[in-house]
Amino acid sequence: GSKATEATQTVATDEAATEAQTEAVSEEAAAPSGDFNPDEEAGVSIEEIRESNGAVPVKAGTKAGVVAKAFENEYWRTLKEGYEAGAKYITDAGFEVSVDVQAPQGETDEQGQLAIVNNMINQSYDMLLLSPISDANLTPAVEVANEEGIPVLNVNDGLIAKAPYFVGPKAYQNGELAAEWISDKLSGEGQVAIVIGMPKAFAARQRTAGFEDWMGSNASGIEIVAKQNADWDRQASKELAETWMQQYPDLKAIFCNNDTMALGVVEAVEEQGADIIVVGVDGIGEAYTSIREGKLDATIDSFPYYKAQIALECGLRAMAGQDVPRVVWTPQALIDSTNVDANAEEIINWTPAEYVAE
Amino acid sequence: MGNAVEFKKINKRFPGAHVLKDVTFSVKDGEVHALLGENGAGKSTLLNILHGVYAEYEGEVLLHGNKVAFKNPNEAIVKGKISKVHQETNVVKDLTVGQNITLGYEPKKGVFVDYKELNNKVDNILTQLRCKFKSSDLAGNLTAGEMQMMAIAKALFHESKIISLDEPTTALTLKETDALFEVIRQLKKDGITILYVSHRLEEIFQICDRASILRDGQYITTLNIADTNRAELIRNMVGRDVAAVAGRTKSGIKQKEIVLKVEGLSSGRKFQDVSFELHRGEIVGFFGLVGAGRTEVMRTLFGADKKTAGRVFLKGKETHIKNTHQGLKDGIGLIPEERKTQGFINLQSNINNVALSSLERYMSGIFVDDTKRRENCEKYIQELEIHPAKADFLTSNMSGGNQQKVILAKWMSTDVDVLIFDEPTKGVDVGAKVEIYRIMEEIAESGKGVILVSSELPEVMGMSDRIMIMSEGRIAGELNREEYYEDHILNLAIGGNDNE
Amino acid sequence: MSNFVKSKKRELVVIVAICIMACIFTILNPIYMTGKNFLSIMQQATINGILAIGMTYAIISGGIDLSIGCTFAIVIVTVGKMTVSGLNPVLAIFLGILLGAAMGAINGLLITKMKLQPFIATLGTMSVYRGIAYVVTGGWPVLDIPDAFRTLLSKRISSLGGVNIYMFIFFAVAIVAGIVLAKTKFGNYIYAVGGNEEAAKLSGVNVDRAKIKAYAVTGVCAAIAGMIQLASLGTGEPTAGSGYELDAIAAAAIGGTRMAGGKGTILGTVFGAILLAALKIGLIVLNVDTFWQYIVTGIIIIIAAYFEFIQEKFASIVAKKEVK
Amino acid sequence: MSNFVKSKKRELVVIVAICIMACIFTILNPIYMTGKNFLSIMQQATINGILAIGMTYAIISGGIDLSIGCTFAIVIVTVGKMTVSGLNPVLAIFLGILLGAAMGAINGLLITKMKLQPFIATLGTMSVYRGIAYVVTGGWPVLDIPDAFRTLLSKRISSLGGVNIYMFIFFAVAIVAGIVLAKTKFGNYIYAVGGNEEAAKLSGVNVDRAKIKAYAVTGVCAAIAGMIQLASLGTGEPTAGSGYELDAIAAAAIGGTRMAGGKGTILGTVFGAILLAALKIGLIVLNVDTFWQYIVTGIIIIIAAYFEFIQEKFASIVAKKEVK
Ligand SMILES: Nc1ncnc2c1ncn2[C@@H]1O[C@H](COP(=O)(O)OP(=O)(O)OP(=O)(O)O)[C@@H](O)[C@H]1O
Ligand SMILES: Nc1ncnc2c1ncn2[C@@H]1O[C@H](COP(=O)(O)OP(=O)(O)OP(=O)(O)O)[C@@H](O)[C@H]1O
Ligand SMILES: [Mg+2]
Ligand SMILES: [Mg+2]
Repeated sequence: GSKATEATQTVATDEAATEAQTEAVSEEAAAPSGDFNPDEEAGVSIEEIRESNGAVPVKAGTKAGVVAKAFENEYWRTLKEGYEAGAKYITDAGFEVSVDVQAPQGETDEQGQLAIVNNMINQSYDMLLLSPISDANLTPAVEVANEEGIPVLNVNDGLIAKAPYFVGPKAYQNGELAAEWISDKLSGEGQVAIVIGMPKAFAARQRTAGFEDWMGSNASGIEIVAKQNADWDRQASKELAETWMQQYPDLKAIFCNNDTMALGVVEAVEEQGADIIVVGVDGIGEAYTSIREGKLDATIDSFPYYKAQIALECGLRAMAGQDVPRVVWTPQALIDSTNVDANAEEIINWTPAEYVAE
Repeated sequence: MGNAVEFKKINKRFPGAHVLKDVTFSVKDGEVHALLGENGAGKSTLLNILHGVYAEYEGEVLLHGNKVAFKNPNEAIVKGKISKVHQETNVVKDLTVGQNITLGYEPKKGVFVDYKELNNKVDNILTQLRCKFKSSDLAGNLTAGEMQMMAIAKALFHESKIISLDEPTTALTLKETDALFEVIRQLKKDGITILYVSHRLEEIFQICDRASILRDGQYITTLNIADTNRAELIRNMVGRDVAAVAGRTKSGIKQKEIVLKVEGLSSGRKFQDVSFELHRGEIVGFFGLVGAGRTEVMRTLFGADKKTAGRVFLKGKETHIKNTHQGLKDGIGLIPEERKTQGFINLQSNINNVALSSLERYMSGIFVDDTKRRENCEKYIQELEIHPAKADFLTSNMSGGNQQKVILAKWMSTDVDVLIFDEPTKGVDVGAKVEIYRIMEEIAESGKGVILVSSELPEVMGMSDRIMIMSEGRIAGELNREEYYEDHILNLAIGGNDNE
Repeated sequence: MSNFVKSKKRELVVIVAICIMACIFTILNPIYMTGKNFLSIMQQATINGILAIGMTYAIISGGIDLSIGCTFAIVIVTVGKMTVSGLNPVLAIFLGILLGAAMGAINGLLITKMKLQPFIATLGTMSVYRGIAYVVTGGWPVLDIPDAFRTLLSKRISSLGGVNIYMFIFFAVAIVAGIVLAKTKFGNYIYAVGGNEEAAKLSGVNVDRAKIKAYAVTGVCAAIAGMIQLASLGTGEPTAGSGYELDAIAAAAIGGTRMAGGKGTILGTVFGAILLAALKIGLIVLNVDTFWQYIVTGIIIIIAAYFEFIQEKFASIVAKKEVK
Repeated sequence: MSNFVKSKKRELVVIVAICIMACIFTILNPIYMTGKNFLSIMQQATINGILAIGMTYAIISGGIDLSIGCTFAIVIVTVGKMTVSGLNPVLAIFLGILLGAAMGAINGLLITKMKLQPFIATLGTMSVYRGIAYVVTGGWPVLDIPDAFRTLLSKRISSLGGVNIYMFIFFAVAIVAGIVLAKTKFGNYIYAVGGNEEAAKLSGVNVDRAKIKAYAVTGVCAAIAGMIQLASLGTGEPTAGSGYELDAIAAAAIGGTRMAGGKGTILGTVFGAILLAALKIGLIVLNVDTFWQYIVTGIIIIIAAYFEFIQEKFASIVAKKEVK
């Protein structure tokens, strides 16, 4: 257990590192910051908040509305479980709260997601925890919620500039963790490639930028030979990898913007019997299994199960009028064969919150 | 009197066919000029050139002495004041009659179409033509005859000085035909020149002044109708003498065995309580006015429509035909009345169209054998004198009469016991008509039952062993050969119910 | 006159369907029948409704336009950029409409002059237009759309109980598009071209021009819908509108537009869009499992399309009776 | 004989297009013209190719099937579950094909018996089928597909230079589907029904049965493609196949299938799929910016579709010359 914890970089609390990385953010990566880029904000971890604000005040009968991106994706289903677990903790602690988690039909149903939030406002939910499909599609509803004084928390990974709070991991750091690990394994030498998700997505951009920037400034021997989009799709990324393996016989590693794509790449690599390091992001169950089987090399888990609980906790604090920072970082960690069997709660030092009546 | 139209050395080529060869003749101002010829002689093609449908051709066309070259039919209508009533009427069924007639030239009030004005104008023309339908009726609800009138109304709307009618009467009842002739005479009085194409020679004698004859794409001659006769016209068209009357050449081919027996067949409001019997070797005619429901009865027998009551016995056994496929398997075939839309597959060659209903005949194992199919097709091309005599030719590119022969070949390739001919000689030239009568008789002789649905009284009377007369969805009467009197038949067809 | 009633029969069927659905939803959750919820439905129907109105033009003319979602996106990002750069909002709207018309016209040109099949032509431009939207923005959203522009097209009017201004735009577009289709020569030609292209051509209708114009209208509607979304979100994303074409087609089809062309009305399409919105909001209000929402939506589309058939059958029986 | 050449003219045009494209890519990056890369192209054409073969049946019959991507997904997850639960792989494949046929037949039934427009019917089932795939799995992927199943459908054969077994399945499907379409009664009927439904009906063709069978074939192809993807990825996701229907339509259209029905060949479709795969890989090999890939792909689709027109013109000119 302890060795695993050591090997992992639980960076959420590492303030110095945060600052350094903020400076390293390139011009390109900073582009969406017209208003707001959480990766550039001085975020705070939940431990710090608990330290300064104490136990979580709960108003009995609180109705929390959660809108996720799409249940088609395991990541969002895990997040949902996290919310429900959080609600159960609070109920077990003797407070009556309810959490409704809804999602639209697929990750392209922007209007549908907006309708869900509107409906929650119509039905007078006490707080809204939103993970928008795009950076903008929920804006009209958020404007109304702000007017009506309903606290809105933006839970990663779409960005709502108008929401007063953001809860999520640092996407940029995602890429950095992967870059550092790969560079380490390759001893700073060799060709690597990146499979990006939808080219627009904030997460995809930041993960890619973090990876490229880190390599650029820390590993001059590593050459990023290709970078292509696979739309978060397993088959597409597998096909990409197949082509690359023909084109770049010396390819040493592939970084994928999420696990689904990484698992597609793994299939291609296995099929050809090639020796290529594959790293993904998200930490879905299948990725863990694959790491255990020695296929996938690493993933960066952002622990949606706990992220949800943190978001819920921050929501309750905000409702009670506590001082919650603009950006709350949630933990993330690189998982490889060394710590794949370690307990998640140990890896991120998780302790459940304590609750008091408001 | 000057010349309304002059054709000078017109040549037209299609991929694979030289269709018009040095055609030269003229049409006088204000006459009704017939254009005659066998199927595929090039009549429609010549009219298409005149009306700008085909802009590419060799030779010259003169209107009232001036050379013209219309780029499209619309230019011909508007600039040349020359309109064509199509062989296959072109109607937008979801628009009203008025919208169809004025299409492209609607009266406007501001930015909007002025429907009041439009309907007024059109209704005026329709009254002039003594039509029963109104400008605001949906065009899709018109009968074929009414659509034809609509097309003429359209020509008048554009104040055409020359109007071409390409087989206008094929889809019309006797009554409608009479009305049409009345209109043509009226138009002639108004100084309008008319080009008239028809395969019904009696019509030519009724209304035409002169006739120009084409054969195989070549101009043969122009005759004064007053100075000629039927036989001369036919000789010029065909190149030899043909006895072009509907009549039986064989007798006593009717057999004892009843091949088809229909009892109280009904289909909703379309027709009710139709009963009759058909023997092997017998030709039974079905006569009636358009809308009498004959086609519906035949479609129902074949399985194309659903029956609501009644029983059908084939070869003594009751059948429950649910669809056309089963109809075919049980031994009924139908040659449909709408050749272009119901008869053949546009994109396919004669081989495929001829073989479609009898594919199991050409199988080797599970595959259709192309050689067998081709052989069969070529056999019928010879036997029926289909022109052009090419198995690979697209059926849709053939002339109307030859298309009909291809459809005939399709059904002759099957071995059905009952073959229904629905208006089989519609648009078919005299020679081919006789041909079709002969084939019909041969089919009957081979022991099959034949049903002939026709609106041409001479044809029904000449060919049928018995005539069933339908009126308003019911059988109004049944006559044997010795009871055939034109007046009696027409009477039954018009108000058969009163007589019963 | 009887023609009028007949032509509206289709819309009545859709309205009945909407009412039945609304009743069921209300019984299951009374919240459904509140004013606010009604507003939600109308708002939800707006963007799809406007897109579907445009789609109706393309379909009636005998074609289809798969690229509208991408036209939508291009207009969003370019108008977004224009307003951000300080262009007069009214001028920006005007230019946006022009842009939509141009992109629609390109589809029309491909279809008429290059004789491409509409499905394939617009499948191609769908990809091209999406790419352009990405290239123009580098994939980044256009942020901070000025309020001057936003309030022009999207503003909750509190005095009217929170009705948003764009709902009126929706109605205005519907009325104008409906009148143009039903009352002008151009509208007439579109029906004629879609109903029987050959006949229209022989009547001297400039078929190509009618089609190009029809697609231009489709593009204009996409542009208007795009600008409304831009105004309401305050951000313009190059990814916007993907998949919207199918919703628009569904709305048009449910509203009785014949996919083969020549038949359909704007009123029907508007009700089709409202039906889809009412369904979606109903499923949300009832908190139906997302996965089941797919199933229910699909079944409703099928049933609604089936109404078309039933109603035509019914109409033909009625028509026959009248004759007798 | 001349008929044979004429009927293959279309395919020749596509082949020429592929060659031109390949030359350009090779000039820009010589890696493109290696045997291994060629293999990649063929392999990546497989799934779209098989789907497009099925789509060709639906389109030739005068319809379209938008639901294939979702049939694909349902087959993936159910066959996935069956194999995981230890069912004999061959039996599972058999059941998968049956399932695909059944889902295709449902489309066919909706279209023939309920008289729905194919576009709308399959738009509806697209949503229903997708929902079913989610409900069946609860949204979770089906993991750990046994190797016994996987190697049946996806296995690199090193002795043949790394060719994957599914490429042979692709060829087999193409050959069988091609022969069935060109040589059997059923194939003849599909062309007839798509060419002129009424005429086919009045020729004694069982139109409904031909259509239902055509959609069943479409479903079977989707099932086969799905199982290949399942085998090759080792995981079955309910989200699989979304958007694949458009690629399949594009491949069929590029290959010369007429969208209105009645015309098209399997060979053409196969080359259409290969063209799309060759293009995709070419863009990857050249490391073209993703955004530009959209634009290039769209333009290529349009150009390829335009070939259809050019080629027909060319054919008619040649025919005219023959007369003279
Ligand atoms: N598009 C075409 N391609 C090839 N040949 C054609 C085409 N259109 C017509 N033809 C040929 O031109 C010839 C003349 O046809 P046309 O339709 O003018 O004959 P017609 O005299 O009107 O015959 P009918 O009395 O049967 O209507 C026919 O042999 C026909 O096969
Ligand atoms: N496809 C159709 N659309 C609209 N009306 C039709 C259609 N087919 C037939 N009708 C109409 O239905 C009625 C019955 O037609 P039907 O063809 O059965 O009569 P018929 O006795 O066979 O006459 P015909 O001499 O035309 O063959 C007619 O009024 C006809 O105009
Ligand atoms: Mg003719
Ligand atoms: Mg009839």
